[in-house]
Amino acid sequence: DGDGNGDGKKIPLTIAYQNIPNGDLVVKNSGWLEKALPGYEIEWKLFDSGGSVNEAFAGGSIDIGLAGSSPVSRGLSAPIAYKVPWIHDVIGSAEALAVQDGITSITDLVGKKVAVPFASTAHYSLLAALETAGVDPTTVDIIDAEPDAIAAAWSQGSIDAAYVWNPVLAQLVSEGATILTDSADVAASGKTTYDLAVVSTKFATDHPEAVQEWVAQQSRAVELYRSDPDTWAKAVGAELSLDPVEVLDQAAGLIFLTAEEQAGPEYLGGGLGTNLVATASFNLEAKSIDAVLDKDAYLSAVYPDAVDAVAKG
Amino acid sequence: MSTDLIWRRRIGDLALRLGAVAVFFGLWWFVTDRGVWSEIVVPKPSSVWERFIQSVTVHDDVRGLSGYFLWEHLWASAWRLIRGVGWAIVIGIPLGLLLATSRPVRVVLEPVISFIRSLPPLAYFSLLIIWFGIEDASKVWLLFLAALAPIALSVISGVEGVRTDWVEAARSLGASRLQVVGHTLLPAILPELFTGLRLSIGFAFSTIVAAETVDGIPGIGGLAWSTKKFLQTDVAIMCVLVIGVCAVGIDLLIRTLERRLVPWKGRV
Amino acid sequence: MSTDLIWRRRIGDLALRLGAVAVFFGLWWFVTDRGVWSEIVVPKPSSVWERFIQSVTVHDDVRGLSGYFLWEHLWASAWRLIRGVGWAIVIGIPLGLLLATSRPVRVVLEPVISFIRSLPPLAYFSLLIIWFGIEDASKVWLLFLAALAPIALSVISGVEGVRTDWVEAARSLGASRLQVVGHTLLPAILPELFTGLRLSIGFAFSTIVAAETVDGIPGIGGLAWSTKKFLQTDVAIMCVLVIGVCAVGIDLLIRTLERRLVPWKGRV
Amino acid sequence: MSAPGLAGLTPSAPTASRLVLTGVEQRFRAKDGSTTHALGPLDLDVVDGSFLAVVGPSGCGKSTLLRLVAGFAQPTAGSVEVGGRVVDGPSPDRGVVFQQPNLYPWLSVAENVAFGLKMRHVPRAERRAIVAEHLELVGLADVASRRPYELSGGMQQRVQLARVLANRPSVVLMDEPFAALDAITRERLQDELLRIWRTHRTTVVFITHSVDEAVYLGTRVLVMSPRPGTIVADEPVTFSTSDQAGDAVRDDPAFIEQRRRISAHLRPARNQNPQNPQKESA
Amino acid sequence: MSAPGLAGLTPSAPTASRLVLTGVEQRFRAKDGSTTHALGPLDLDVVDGSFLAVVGPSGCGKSTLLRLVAGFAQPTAGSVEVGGRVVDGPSPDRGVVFQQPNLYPWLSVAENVAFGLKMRHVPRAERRAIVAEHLELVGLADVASRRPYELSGGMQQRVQLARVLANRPSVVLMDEPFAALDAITRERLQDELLRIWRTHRTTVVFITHSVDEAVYLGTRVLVMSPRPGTIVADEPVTFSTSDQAGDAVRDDPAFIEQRRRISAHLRPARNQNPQNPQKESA
Ligand SMILES: Nc1ncnc2c1ncn2[C@@H]1O[C@H](COP(=O)(O)OP(=O)(O)OP(=O)(O)O)[C@@H](O)[C@H]1O
Ligand SMILES: Nc1ncnc2c1ncn2[C@@H]1O[C@H](COP(=O)(O)OP(=O)(O)OP(=O)(O)O)[C@@H](O)[C@H]1O
Ligand SMILES: NCCS(=O)(=O)O
Ligand SMILES: [Mg+2]
Ligand SMILES: [Mg+2]
Repeated sequence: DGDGNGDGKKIPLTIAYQNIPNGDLVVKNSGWLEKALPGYEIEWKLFDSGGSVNEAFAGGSIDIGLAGSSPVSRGLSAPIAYKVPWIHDVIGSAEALAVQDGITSITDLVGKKVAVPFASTAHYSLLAALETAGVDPTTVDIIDAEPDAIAAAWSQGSIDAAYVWNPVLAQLVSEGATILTDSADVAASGKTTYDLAVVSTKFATDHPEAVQEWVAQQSRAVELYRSDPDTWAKAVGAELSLDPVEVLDQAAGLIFLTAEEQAGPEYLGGGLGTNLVATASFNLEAKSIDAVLDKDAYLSAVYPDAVDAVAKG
Repeated sequence: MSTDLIWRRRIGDLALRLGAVAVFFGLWWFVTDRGVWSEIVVPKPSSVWERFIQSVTVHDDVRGLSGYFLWEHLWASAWRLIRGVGWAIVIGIPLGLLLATSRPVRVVLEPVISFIRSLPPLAYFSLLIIWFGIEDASKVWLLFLAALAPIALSVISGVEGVRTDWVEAARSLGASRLQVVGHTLLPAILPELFTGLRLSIGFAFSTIVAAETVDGIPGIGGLAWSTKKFLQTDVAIMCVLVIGVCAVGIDLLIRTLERRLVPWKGRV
Repeated sequence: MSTDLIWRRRIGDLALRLGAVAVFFGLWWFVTDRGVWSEIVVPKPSSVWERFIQSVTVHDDVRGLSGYFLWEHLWASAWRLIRGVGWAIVIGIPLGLLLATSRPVRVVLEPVISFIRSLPPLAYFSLLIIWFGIEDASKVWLLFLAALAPIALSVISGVEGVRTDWVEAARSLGASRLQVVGHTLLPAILPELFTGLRLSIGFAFSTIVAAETVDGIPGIGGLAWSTKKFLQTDVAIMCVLVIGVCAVGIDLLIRTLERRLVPWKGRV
Repeated sequence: MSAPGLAGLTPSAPTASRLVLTGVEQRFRAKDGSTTHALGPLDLDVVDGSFLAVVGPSGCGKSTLLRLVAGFAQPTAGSVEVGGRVVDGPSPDRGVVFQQPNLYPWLSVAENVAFGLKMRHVPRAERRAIVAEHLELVGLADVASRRPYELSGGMQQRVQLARVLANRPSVVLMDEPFAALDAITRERLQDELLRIWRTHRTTVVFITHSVDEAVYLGTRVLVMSPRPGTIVADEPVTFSTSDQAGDAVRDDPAFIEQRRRISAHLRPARNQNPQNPQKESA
Repeated sequence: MSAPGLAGLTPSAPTASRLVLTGVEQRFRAKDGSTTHALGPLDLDVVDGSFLAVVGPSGCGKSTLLRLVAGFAQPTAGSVEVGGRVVDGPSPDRGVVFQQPNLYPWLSVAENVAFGLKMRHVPRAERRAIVAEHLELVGLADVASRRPYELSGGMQQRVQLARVLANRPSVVLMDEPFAALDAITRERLQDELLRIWRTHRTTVVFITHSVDEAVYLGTRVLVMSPRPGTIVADEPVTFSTSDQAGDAVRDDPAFIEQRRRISAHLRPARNQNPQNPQKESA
């Protein structure tokens, strides 16, 4: 119903969003959620990375948030009490390894300087790509840099490669970088990365109907992307101060899934849980977390109820 | 000095400053026109100007940038700054006086202050968020902590430098310890206090982006931060320019105030 | 004052300070033990201690943290700080003196300085990278810019407050303008300069994380930044404590130096 | 004209301003560890209402003595008592005119004079009257609204004097208050001071380099030896308690004789000056 | 003992120290917009090697006059020339002893005295000799290594004096240099100053409140009116150029007569004092 508790006092719902060209920004920009959940006092908070979203959850300031699968698996290991009710996007060619001339294979990266935003999905994918190619990450000079610093460092010529997302990725390509591999390739070897939604366990337990309504609106955004990409892009562009054409370019590297598709076994129906477990153990190997929890902790963090209901409804 | 001369000098100053600004923009235009550096890092003055126009108009059905007009961003940040620096003044001056006049307090609190002021906001901001929430309170706290040290420290240093015979005279004229603080120390340290205030405000300004990395829209720092991640460097540069210009304006204001309130500086 | 008394006082100070530290750790232990806040944001003292042990030992075949021992991180940052603050001193003092003694220079450069010092490092760091590369040079520049303003500003403020008859005496004793600067202004502003130096070093310390967000390993700020992103808050807190303790140590050192070099403070 | 300060203000401690110094010594420790013996040992008993004039060579410890009585410093040895109570800090009962002008530059001349009254919560109207009176006393009514740094050295010293007298302390400590004044202003202020003292009989300790001034004003003149300052002569004087003043006193042969005698006390003291051994033969 | 300062240092400008003031006036503008007419109009021509003593009531513009000659300020009207050149700033040729002590606290007493010599690159050994000589001259050889703030007010003024004399300027400007000194020290320094002046014949402008001192030292005594200071009397004096000194001069009836005459010049000036109209009837 979403009418709140009827005594006229609105229930607070705080949403942490990030500037990523996906449906979340359409929902925000179009005010769909506010219309769908009139009994809720909805607040949108802009975050700069999955890491700070995790911190905000730990501090209890957030009900629903957006974070990459890598930060989410770390958050679950911490543990932070949240669940995954939705996949905003599957990261495809939007995140990729861009390299300077003369580097033609991953093995060439040995001894080279590779920049990546630490703790992000791209960091995970880079390590996964190195592992798949059989390169010991300690032989590569991997440095931490935020995307805009990567762009600057690239034009200055002080890095040899970077695993990064758009628009920096496109910028590097326009400055002559070649793409060695991308997250779609990495996904093909089983190390898929996602931008995930997380909802605090408490909120999901107290207000399942709100979560369901939230998912319905997200699914509506995905449908809009498929039926009317220009309107979709305009809404996203308004949020990002970007040209809609550019928005569509960037979104092309992401895969958006409707509620029905997400309910299937590949995603919330089972595959995502396995992915989170794998991501956690990979993070442990990479020494970016200290211990993994029991498998169940990750599997049970997947919250398929809302997509199921929306898919059925 | 005659009023005439004062005015001539003021006009001269203005001309010099405008000249400097013109040189700056000229150089900027020159290097970007030559394409010395990538447009992504050093955008052209013209694109920054266009962004500025966008930021104060409704364009393509969008209000300003990131949904707010420039002045809304600015005011959101200014209000945070005002509260942060305001508290820093309200707390910092008595704190500094207390530290300067009470030895046991100083022995314990002075290291605490030098500890706090050396901490990197980026590293402890999440603590503030967990304590004060994600809203303005944590941002104001961050700005407060940034602004506190210069004020407290300049008060301490000022009091240490006060002529002992001023204090002695006050005491033997019947001033209580508290009155000495209020009627002798406080006015005597005004020159140092103004320096502290200027440093403090500057420092708070330079912390505005760090404070607005999380939930910073509307906010001029938040706008810079979020657009920079999107390589909209022109927006970020516009924000930085706006921040800088505001800071310079406030600084000149404080300088003027200082000259009015401390006419004896260097004359005793 | 007798040597005996001085020693008794020093021991008293130390006891007070140790007491304050004990209270701090006690409180910390208490709130984390009670689980008031999530361990992710406020880790237990014991986990921080374990991290500290890890950071100075080889454990599970890993050297320290992120591949370096604590002192390697520390030295990397310290070396950046030393260069940044060092240049700020070397440039800031003459710059401040120039600004304070030459009106046209001041009219143009003072706003420039207040402009620069108000800019948020997070917003302009990529400019430094494109100009000076991703290595140490850009970090040192950032620290230099953070440290410059307090020094230059306190020099200016100090010179403005110098007794005019000191300068007049110097001039009529045959000092050239340059000699007045070196032999009268410079020693006369030592008290202000020390305050500026303390503020400057504090600012530089608090900027160390911002400077090391890019390619910051080894580096104590870089370590804090990257581990914080990985939710290893205990490491980040350890780094912050180390930064704070170093800063307090240096601050006490400067204070001692000040007391030795400016024995006349408050006595003229 | 009525005696200044009568307007309302009663002395903060009307009686009990006897000054007793017992075995007072002051030593200063320099940074290099060496010690300067500046003053004493000194024993002194000054009865209520005395006008004690102190003369002595430069650097002999006169200001140091005054600072001890004022309570700005504690003696290295011995004790200082005023009105039967050991001095352990400054008090408004003991007004101090410092050797160097030390007015507050953030206050106007009038506000400087009003400072002590304001601190002691004297009502505004009364304060204004007292300030006006004392500014006239020192001849500076026309610069009341100026700032101290706009005054000449002598004017600043006169403001300081007004500031202390306006506060009507029961003991007045003055460190060469008239040194920076011309003869006319000086004589006028001497007479005013005398008149105030005669009216209120506050205890005055008055440091001066002018033996003439000391004999003219004092009920007792103390001559100090070079550093470390001790008492080499201690003479009672009666001219200030007579009802004469001005040239009538100064031309009095008894006055001239006493002035000569006290100057003579200073002269041998001078020759013992350890600071200038080479001068002894000169 | 040889005359101090002879050790090597030649005067910076051996001749041409004639002082010419033409229509000099000084006005100060206060913050509130009001203007104080502090000095002038003043015309003055002081020949090379004169010892000009200036007396006048407190606040009449004596220090202002000195500051104009020193080059610390520019006159509102008129011009100041020294040795034929318009004064447009301070110069080591014109040494200044300030009314308030202004020694550098970061330097020891000896280093303060050496300051000017060091600025003018006098070799270290020579410097040391000159400093020692001048510290002895002012009787402070034993405190050479102390800091100024450890000295008494009078000692500080003596150090200031030594600092200026050590620099051997061709014009010496002194603002009440001996006001903080006891009679003995004062007389000794007067005689020393006279001896130096007789040896080097530098031009001296000497502000004092003591008419006795003015007549004893000056070749010419200027009496100034109350603010705005103008010249009310300008008398040549000959005692300082005679080969007598000390009491021989002071007891000379001619001396006493001249002193009386100059004091008389001051007295009426005093009564015109616009600052104290209420005193005129007194
Ligand atoms: N900076 C200033 N601003 C305004 N007025 C000033 C300033 N300096 C001096 N005056 C005024 O000029 C007049 C002359 O001052 P000056 O210091 O020359 O007096 P003086 O003759 O040296 O007196 P004294 O014997 O007391 O030292 C005084 O009335 C004083 O108030
Ligand atoms: N803070 C100090 N540290 C060290 N020595 C000091 C200090 N204050 C005063 N003295 C020394 O104590 C002695 C007495 O100083 P004091 O100021 O009492 O002299 P005075 O009699 O007032 O001289 P004057 O007539 O010159 O003012 C001097 O030799 C001085 O050097
Ligand atoms: N696409 C990256 C998002 S996050 O990993 O920083 O959450
Ligand atoms: Mg004294
Ligand atoms: Mg004067």
